[in-house]
Amino acid sequence: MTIPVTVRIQREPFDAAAEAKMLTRGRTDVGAVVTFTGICRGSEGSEPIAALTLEHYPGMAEAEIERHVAEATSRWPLLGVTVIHRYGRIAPGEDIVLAVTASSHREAAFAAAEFLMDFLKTRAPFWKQVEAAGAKSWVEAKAADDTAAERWNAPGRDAAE
Amino acid sequence: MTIPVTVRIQREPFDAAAEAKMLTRGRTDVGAVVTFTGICRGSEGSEPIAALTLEHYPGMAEAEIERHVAEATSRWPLLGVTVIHRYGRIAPGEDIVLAVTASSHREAAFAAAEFLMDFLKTRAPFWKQVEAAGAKSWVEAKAADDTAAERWNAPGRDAAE
Amino acid sequence: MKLKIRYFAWVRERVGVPEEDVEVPASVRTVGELAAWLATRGEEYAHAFENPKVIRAAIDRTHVRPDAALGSASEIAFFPPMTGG
Amino acid sequence: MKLKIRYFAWVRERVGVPEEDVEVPASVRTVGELAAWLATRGEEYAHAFENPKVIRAAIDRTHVRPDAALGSASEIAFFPPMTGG
Repeated sequence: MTIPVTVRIQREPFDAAAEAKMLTRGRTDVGAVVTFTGICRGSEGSEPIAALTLEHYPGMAEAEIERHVAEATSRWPLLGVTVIHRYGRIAPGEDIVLAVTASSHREAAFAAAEFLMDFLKTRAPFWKQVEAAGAKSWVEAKAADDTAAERWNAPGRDAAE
Repeated sequence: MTIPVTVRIQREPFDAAAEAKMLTRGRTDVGAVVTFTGICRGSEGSEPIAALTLEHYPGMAEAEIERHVAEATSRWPLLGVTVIHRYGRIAPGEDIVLAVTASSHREAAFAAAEFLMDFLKTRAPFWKQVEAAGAKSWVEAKAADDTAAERWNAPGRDAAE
Repeated sequence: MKLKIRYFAWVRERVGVPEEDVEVPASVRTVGELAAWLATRGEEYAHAFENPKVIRAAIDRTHVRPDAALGSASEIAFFPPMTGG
Repeated sequence: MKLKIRYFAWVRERVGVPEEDVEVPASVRTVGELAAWLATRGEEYAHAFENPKVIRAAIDRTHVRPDAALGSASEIAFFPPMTGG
């Protein structure tokens, strides 16, 4: 079955509600929609930050996300997936990333949204730079994010669980 | 810490996007928002349905959801929670239930939203009646929903995992 | 002991009323005993409570098990397993 | 062998250019060997590749490990661990 899949890398803000609506409009097979929105926080640890700047690898970012969306649709009975990742300068309070999953039932929608976010964190070629107190520094990758992504490789972690 | 918590039982439709916005507006400590929307499907199994009618236990429904929201906020570092559950007649394609969780990080927001939905399914005093082919019948509780709720009672299932 | 008893979903449909005030004998001490006693009140009650295993109960709007004591409860509710969400 | 090499994040900052076309000796057969060879091209490269363990690579926009053969690759990228999402 072909399901609606949208993957976009863009500088502009997105409208999470409009994107979620697009996955359900005019159909009555969707019973569950999970929307994850990642937002730029105003501090990293205890340090206030002025902004994040996201760099990405054009072409590869889309391809890598599309691969993981394809894997998600093969693992869970999804009825639609939308992933949007912004790049460029993003101020505290602004959205960074959106993942929307639609399915007949909640388990698949939740699992697929978590799966996609875990892989976006560790495999999608984006890099965050923090602007704080006039200085810029690159965000370091977190071991916890690797661990979160690895759990999906454990035997039995799929639609059958 | 007191966080914004909204629990509403209502006949009217809700605006998922506006509810999610309310949890993040004017603050920069939220890094992750998970929005779950449960929608009335147009069929149960292979049978087309005309509508669902949701009956609830006024007073207890609010109290029971508030108890589970309180448990969620004690388990995970949440920054806001909104749960809205509709009752009355709901047509295919219409929203039934909304759970929104906000946190600094995605793990807590995802876990709390799933936790709340698992308990709404099995503990909140709502009952669905299906209208199909002119006849009405009560939806039977699913063992899978009980299993989903029970997993939160396993040792170690908390904020530390 | 006078109790307000509420019924929901198909328990309500079978009993025929959404709620009623009932004078319960003092010998009825638990929620399970109350369900069994209600089942003796007529055909519609017998039908509603024919399978005690699928009946859930709440005392004063809190879920309880069948062995829960009625104590000083003011409102008891009986209903099928929940199907919300 | 002529290759387009791209750099991202602090690897790009240290190298000083976002991409370049480089003539790579035939003896360089894997991505790891390419990183080691690049590190010999000057101080800025030595700095960028000083800790091979934290350098990630892609061949033609697909993640690869250091032992991946360059084969007929046309674009190789080096970057730190990803921090998107």
